[in-house]
Amino acid sequence: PPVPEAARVGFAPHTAADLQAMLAAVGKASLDELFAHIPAALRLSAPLALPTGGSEEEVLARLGELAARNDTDAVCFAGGGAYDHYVPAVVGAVVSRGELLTAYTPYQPEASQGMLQALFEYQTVISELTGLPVSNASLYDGASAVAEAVSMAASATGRDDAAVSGALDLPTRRVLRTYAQPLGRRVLETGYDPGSGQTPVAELDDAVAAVVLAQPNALGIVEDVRAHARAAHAAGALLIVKLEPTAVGLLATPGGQGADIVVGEGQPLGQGLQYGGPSFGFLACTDAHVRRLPGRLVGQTVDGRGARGYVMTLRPREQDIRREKATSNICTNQTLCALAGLVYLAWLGPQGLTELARSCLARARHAAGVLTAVDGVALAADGPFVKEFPLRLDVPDPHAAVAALQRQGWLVGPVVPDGPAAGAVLVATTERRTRLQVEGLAEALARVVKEVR
Amino acid sequence: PPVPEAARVGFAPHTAADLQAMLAAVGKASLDELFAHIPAALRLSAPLALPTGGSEEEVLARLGELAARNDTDAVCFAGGGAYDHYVPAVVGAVVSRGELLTAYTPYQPEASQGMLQALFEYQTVISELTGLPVSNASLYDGASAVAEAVSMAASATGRDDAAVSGALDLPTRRVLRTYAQPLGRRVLETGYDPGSGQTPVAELDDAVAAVVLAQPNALGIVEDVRAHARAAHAAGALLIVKLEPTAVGLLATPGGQGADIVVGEGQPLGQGLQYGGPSFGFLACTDAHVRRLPGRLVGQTVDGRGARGYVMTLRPREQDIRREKATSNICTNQTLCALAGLVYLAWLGPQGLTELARSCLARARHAAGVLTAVDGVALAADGPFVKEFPLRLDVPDPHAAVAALQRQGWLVGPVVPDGPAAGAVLVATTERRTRLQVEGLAEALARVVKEVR
Amino acid sequence: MPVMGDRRAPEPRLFERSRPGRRASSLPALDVPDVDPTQALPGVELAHAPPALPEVSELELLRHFTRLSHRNHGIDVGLYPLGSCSMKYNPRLAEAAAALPGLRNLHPWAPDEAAQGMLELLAHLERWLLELTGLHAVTFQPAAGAHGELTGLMLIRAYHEDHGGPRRTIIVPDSAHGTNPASAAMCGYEVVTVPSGGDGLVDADALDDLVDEQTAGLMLTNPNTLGLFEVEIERLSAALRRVGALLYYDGANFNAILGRVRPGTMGFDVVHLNCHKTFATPHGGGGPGAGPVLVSERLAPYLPAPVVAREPDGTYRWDHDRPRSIGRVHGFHGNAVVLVRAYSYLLFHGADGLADVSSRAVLNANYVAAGIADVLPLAYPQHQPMHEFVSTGKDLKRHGLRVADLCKRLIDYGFHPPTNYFPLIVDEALMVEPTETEARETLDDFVAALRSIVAEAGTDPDLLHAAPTTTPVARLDEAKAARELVLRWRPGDL
Amino acid sequence: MPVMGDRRAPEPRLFERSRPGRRASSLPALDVPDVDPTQALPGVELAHAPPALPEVSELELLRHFTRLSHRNHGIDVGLYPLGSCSMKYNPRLAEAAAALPGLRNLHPWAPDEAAQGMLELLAHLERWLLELTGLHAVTFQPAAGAHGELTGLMLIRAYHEDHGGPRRTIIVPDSAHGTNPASAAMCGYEVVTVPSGGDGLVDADALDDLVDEQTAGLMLTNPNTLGLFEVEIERLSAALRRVGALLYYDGANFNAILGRVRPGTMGFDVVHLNCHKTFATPHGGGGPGAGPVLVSERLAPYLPAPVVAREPDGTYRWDHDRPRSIGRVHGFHGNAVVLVRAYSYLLFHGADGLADVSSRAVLNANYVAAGIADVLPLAYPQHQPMHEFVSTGKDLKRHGLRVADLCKRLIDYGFHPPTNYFPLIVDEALMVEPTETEARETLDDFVAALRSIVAEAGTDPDLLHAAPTTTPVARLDEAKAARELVLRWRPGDL
Ligand SMILES: Cc1ncc(COP(=O)(O)O)c(C=O)c1O
Ligand SMILES: Cc1ncc(COP(=O)(O)O)c(C=O)c1O
Repeated sequence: PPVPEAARVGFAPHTAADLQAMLAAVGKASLDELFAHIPAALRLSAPLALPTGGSEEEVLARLGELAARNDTDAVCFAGGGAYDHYVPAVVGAVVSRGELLTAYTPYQPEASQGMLQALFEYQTVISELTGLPVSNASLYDGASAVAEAVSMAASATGRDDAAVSGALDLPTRRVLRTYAQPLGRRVLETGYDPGSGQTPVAELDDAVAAVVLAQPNALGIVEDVRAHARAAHAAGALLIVKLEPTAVGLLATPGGQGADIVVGEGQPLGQGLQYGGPSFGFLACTDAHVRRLPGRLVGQTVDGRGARGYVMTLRPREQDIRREKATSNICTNQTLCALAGLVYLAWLGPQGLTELARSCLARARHAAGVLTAVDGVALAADGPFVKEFPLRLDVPDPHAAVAALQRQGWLVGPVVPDGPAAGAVLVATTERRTRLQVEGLAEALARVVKEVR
Repeated sequence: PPVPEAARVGFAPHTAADLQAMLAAVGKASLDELFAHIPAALRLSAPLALPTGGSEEEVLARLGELAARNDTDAVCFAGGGAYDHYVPAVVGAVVSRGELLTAYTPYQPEASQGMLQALFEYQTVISELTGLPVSNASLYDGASAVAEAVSMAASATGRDDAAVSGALDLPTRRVLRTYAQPLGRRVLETGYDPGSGQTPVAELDDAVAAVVLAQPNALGIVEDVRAHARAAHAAGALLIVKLEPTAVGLLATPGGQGADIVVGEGQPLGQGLQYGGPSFGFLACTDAHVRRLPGRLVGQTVDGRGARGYVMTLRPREQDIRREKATSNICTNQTLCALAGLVYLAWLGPQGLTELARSCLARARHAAGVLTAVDGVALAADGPFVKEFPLRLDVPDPHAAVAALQRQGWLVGPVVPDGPAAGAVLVATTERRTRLQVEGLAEALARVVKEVR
Repeated sequence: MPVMGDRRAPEPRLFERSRPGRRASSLPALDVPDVDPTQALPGVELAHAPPALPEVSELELLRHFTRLSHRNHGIDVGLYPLGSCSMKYNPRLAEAAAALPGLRNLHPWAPDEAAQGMLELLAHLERWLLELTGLHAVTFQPAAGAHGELTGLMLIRAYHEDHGGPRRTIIVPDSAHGTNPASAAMCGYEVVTVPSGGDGLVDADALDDLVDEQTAGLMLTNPNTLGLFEVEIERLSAALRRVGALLYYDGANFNAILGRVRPGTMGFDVVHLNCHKTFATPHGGGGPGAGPVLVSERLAPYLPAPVVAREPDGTYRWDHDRPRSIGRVHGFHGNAVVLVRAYSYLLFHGADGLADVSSRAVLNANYVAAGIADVLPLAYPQHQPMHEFVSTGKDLKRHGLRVADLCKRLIDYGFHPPTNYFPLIVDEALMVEPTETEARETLDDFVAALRSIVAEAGTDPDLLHAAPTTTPVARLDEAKAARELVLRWRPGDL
Repeated sequence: MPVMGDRRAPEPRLFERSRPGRRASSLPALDVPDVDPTQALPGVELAHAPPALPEVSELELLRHFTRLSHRNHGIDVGLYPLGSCSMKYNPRLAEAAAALPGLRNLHPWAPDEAAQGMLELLAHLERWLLELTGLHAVTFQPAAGAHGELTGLMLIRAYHEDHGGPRRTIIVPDSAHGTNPASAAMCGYEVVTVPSGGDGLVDADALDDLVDEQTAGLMLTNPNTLGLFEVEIERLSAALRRVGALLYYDGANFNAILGRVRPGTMGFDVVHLNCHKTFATPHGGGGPGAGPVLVSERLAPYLPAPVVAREPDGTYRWDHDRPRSIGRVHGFHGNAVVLVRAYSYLLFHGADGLADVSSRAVLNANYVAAGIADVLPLAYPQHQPMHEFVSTGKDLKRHGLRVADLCKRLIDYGFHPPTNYFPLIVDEALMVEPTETEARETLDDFVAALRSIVAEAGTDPDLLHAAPTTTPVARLDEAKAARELVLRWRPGDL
């Protein structure tokens, strides 16, 4: 007998005998008969214009070819919300555990205590990082978390406008606008100081539900959160801060400085780069807003015997119960990524987090010094920075310069898209970036600035 | 405070407080005091001339540099006992399970039923592959398995000599000699037919404990096991066959053909290349020899309640009980690799194993055709082959040719080290080697043969 | 649970294991001058103390989560017949694909030149998804189904705004999943509910009456959440077209018709697919997923920006020049590496293999339905269910029991319970979706367990009341959890 | 165990799940002409039918082994204080290192040019091991400790053969591990046993009497298997040198003196190290390990071939030109990728870190010993134990109990039992090695459990007789297993 053409059984276990017996049991003569009640006009007549399947080996070979067409060898000084922090091996060891990887939302708490307790622990570490008492169990990403936070603020204040710092990263501002537009909410942009790169405290009218800014901001500059909190509260508005989480290894927590809602992008916390996803968004708030929280929330309780256990709680906020009255439509979130974040933070520990932030700071300062010593290269803002900073390159097209650097093995960016610093190139130094690499980048930068200008 | 110099705590969890309290509990003033009773002359005075430790990130970066200095991109047509078969992802998913990865020999069966049952299943599949009723729970590798098998034969027959085919791979013959020498056992080599590459049935005297040959042999040629079994038994000797396990997807099992002991190298069974280790050696035999088996053996039994369970059995054979009277000194074996082999074989299934062997056969035949069409290239043996075959290259130094091919992205070999086919280059085609790759190798071969001759 | 010891022994919170100064992490040595934050950051408010993260060794860390994993059920452990969730086998092939360094280590803002492999992959995936759905263009930004719904509704809204105003209402069946109305509300729409008829399908006459010039669109799953195919879909879509309204397809149930019926053919303008359902990307305990949204030609201009574009020279780039785009719904490019997993699933199955998926999914559901029909009758037996079915456990009330009790008892039989109390229109709903990757013997065991529990309900109802008794914790007090709101660990908590 | 359901439910053998025609595998399509084996292989005896391997789906396959894993204890799950085995944390760093494609995908017969990274790695590892042991040269071929023993003894034999004949005997302490005498026998030596003195150390006077011109060598672990350091080692080695015999160091207990005492300094000529013990490579349920053998200068010529050599130009190669080599003990290069893991362990710790390992290992062992000394006294209290200690449970006999009963009861407390009944010279031996990676609290819990069990032995011995009761199976009938010898599954078996 010839070799059966590349056996692709998919993952269905049905043998010929199974099919026969099961079809008999459901009173059908064929599999097609299970679809016979669907109007013929709707059923596919011609086969799909798609290739036939392949073996695991062939599929992986194909994906390997594609992967090889990405340049991931360039040394990564890129930032803009995603950073090349090291992900310890223990993170993968945990999130690859099948009982966690292949579970779903813990609707049956007795069979899901593992993930529920992990999420309770996740909520605790996010509460610690943000300086706020209540965290949900994750959102899609940092940008949508900002949009959800603004909705919370609107419902809390009965107001509609958001006063958003121009130094909040543009993709996040875009997402916020996209979410706000259908609801007729206004997104007002306040500029930032061209010199320091910091967001000035703006005048707020009584239509403003929330002030929104990033810590550090999209230029890498540290904002004065306390001052903004004071001003926002004075105007009856809430302060929402989008936090780069590793920064609190050095900086005071935004919650501790008066922010009402603190959100952020979890990528720096044990996620890897992954082209930006999957990762997770976190959201924490004061007790006052707990019932306005979007998404899952895990609470501690006891069982019939008084033993401690965990359940999803305040479910009435959620869409599957309140439907159109829900605080949000979010259902599936980013649980496994949140778990990875928890494992990473527990791996770091308080001391590790401080060292990490201190290490990034020292490297950023050193890199800024070395790189601005290249002529044609200057800081684009002189405010305080801790891991990431904007460089003004004396070139006609910074995008061309970034591309040239990448071809030479150095990844920087993104290019600041708008505002006073528009055209500046962001450079970020994680704990992995060595002195040698900084010197290499400096040389490449010198070449490129010469060439391109 | 300065950043604590690269925190390397190792993996010991002791805090300063722990050390203090624990030292107090054991009545010591310092850790050094725990070593104080060791003669001072023996204790290290100077620090070791070794680098200080590094962080996980630094260690992995360093190993990444070393790994990058190996060429693993060359297309692998190499054989000689290690083959580039595809290892499905599910194998890694199983052997990375911490409960299995971080366990040890199942001395406490009640807490080790998982691994014990897996080994019982492993023994079953090895029994199926070899065509013999009894398999142990793995040995170090295929070569030492041959040596252990010869010891079994010696004790079974009370004879000392082994008649070994010259077409048994040289490393295995070396290991056999190395094991035999201290015991004063003789290893007699029988040549093989220069034309067919097959081992002729030799005259055996009554000092011969075992005839040893490989199926297929070191040239890739299929041997007539049944004839050798007949001859061996007629002379009161046992037949030991070193089996390339994927071959039984096509060939009759050596056990079925009369072999008394069948051993082999497990590398082709879901192990990956790994520079040859870790992998596993398998050993199976007839019931007559079960009490002479080296290594662990898992047996089925029942517990106090009559429930089925598994234990290590016939322990008295083993060194930790019989000590110098043991059948072997083996203690730690290659359990996790054997488990990977089991998972791989269960993934293949009987149909998959047949397809695999058929696929290798078709590709080997095709490759032999295409490659021998290159002038200066001919088959070095005309016996039947199924996956691997020897090529005679018309070049002064075949090793130089192999090196040249590797530099061009084609891995072949090893070079046959001795015997009539000495200097021939082995080529193996697994299910992964495509027609295009074969054509590429043919072109490279043509170039190289021209250059080098 | 651990192989030995007391299965009820609680696992301490990681924080309880903390010891000051203990740690797992190691960081690269500082090879540049250290700086004093107080000097480097003048006027910046620094942390007095670091956040109180756990202080544990790496072994304790790994052990803690290994033990937690032992307190969790997943597909890898056993059947997980959660209706509406397609809990099928998550191939490890996909995990191997996601682990390829060239994909895993790609920075989201890498120049397009440096991301050609990923862009090509997305372009190919787009081709697959368009062919499978019969639609015209895609956005990969949505991170999950509900995110896709919101995005799709925004597209519908943007379209209407360009054609005389956004309109006011979105029609949603009473059997719809909660995310549908919730998404509509988040998109500024009033939700109008269309009732299901006595046969479990959308009441077409009622829909005719509801549809008007203010109707922006209708959201539908087909098969619907009862697992029934809306055979009158053409009439429903015609009713909406009549007033210029659009049709939204909720892809949660796409597994039922994969490779056999295309939403585009049914008249849908917007579709979201659920990669973590139909294409078997791991659910991860509640995520991550991916919810790509596919649209017809007329909606394409409004898609979130950027979209993948192919240059004449065969290279790929992100096209940001989308003047009519609604904007963005994700801060990066969506869950890219989840999409990689989905693509590996498609490549593996191929066109033919995907049709096998749906047929076997439907077979498995009908096989289980047939096995329990007499004891747990279908809520709407008039139509044959597709990949899932909804039974009613209302007869349990005779014994003072509810379907929740049956589910908890199922746990003691070693089976994860199906979805229950959804859809809301079914009294004591039990929604079963076995998926195509379950073997017949497993389904037989599951049927036997359900039948035996229904029998116990009559003979020994307390078995159900008391269940589960084999889990680390018994039934939990949800009221107390909501009343007392303990949402994080605090020092001193035990 | 699974999170729910009956923990005693057996897991069927994979073969019982088989269904004809079911499969998990998929193979690349054949892109060359198919051939008919009967024609391609004339006169070759082909298989009538394929071997009866399991026929299961990939999900069933993964589920089966996931469930089996739930029936197994490992370090990742909890304490594993198996004396003589150094069951310490297996860092996942090592697994990441082993997964590097450049190491994982290297063919053993790749030309040296193509393996420069691996050869350099082995050369560096050699430097580390030589410095740690104070010896001169290494072979990486041995796959485990016992393999190293055999190799080392072959080296000793080869040396003697070159110096007047192989000699006849190897001396082994009565406390030695069984592999020592077994290896000596496999190497053609007669085993002479030297008794331990009343203090648990080798009786130096007895040794003096045993040593003669026929003595090839002495095998020793130091600290010995009682966990006691042989403080008279210099006298012992002098006694052997006097007759030209050699000293073999069994590295199983090297964790006790890592970075503090070097076997070379103690006069040992041959050392095997146990990478799966001292250097934390995973034990894998019984292997793989790695047992590199280190030797003094005079034994170097006899090492198995090939050995790693460094060229003047800085490149590396395998040196096969070893005329006095004993030959080979492995078919390839030994367990190379286990050695990679060990190297990652060394790089991570560094010289300083390794000394911390041994000191904390010794501290942990002494801490536990102190915690139970009054209830489970040390077998040889005259000397302070090192990284492990041996207690005697002989007092349990008063209650008709044995140390085995205590161990089984320990299982019900959730702890894996220590090694027992070894070394043989101790009545009711309990051999405890906590290792350095265990936290104080864990040790406290372990001590508390042992104390409570000893108390139970007096008050309620049946608790110990009946144990374990919390495992999937109770105590197993080993006699029946040996009597009936069911060593594989057979069709029809249930
Ligand atoms: C019918 C239906 N629609 C929408 C959703 C929402 O999808 P997701 O959870 O991916 O946001 C679900 C998921 O449970 C669903 O079952
Ligand atoms: C003291 C001692 N010597 C030798 C060995 C044998 O080592 P391996 O099991 O690696 O062969 C062991 C392992 O248990 C041991 O404890």
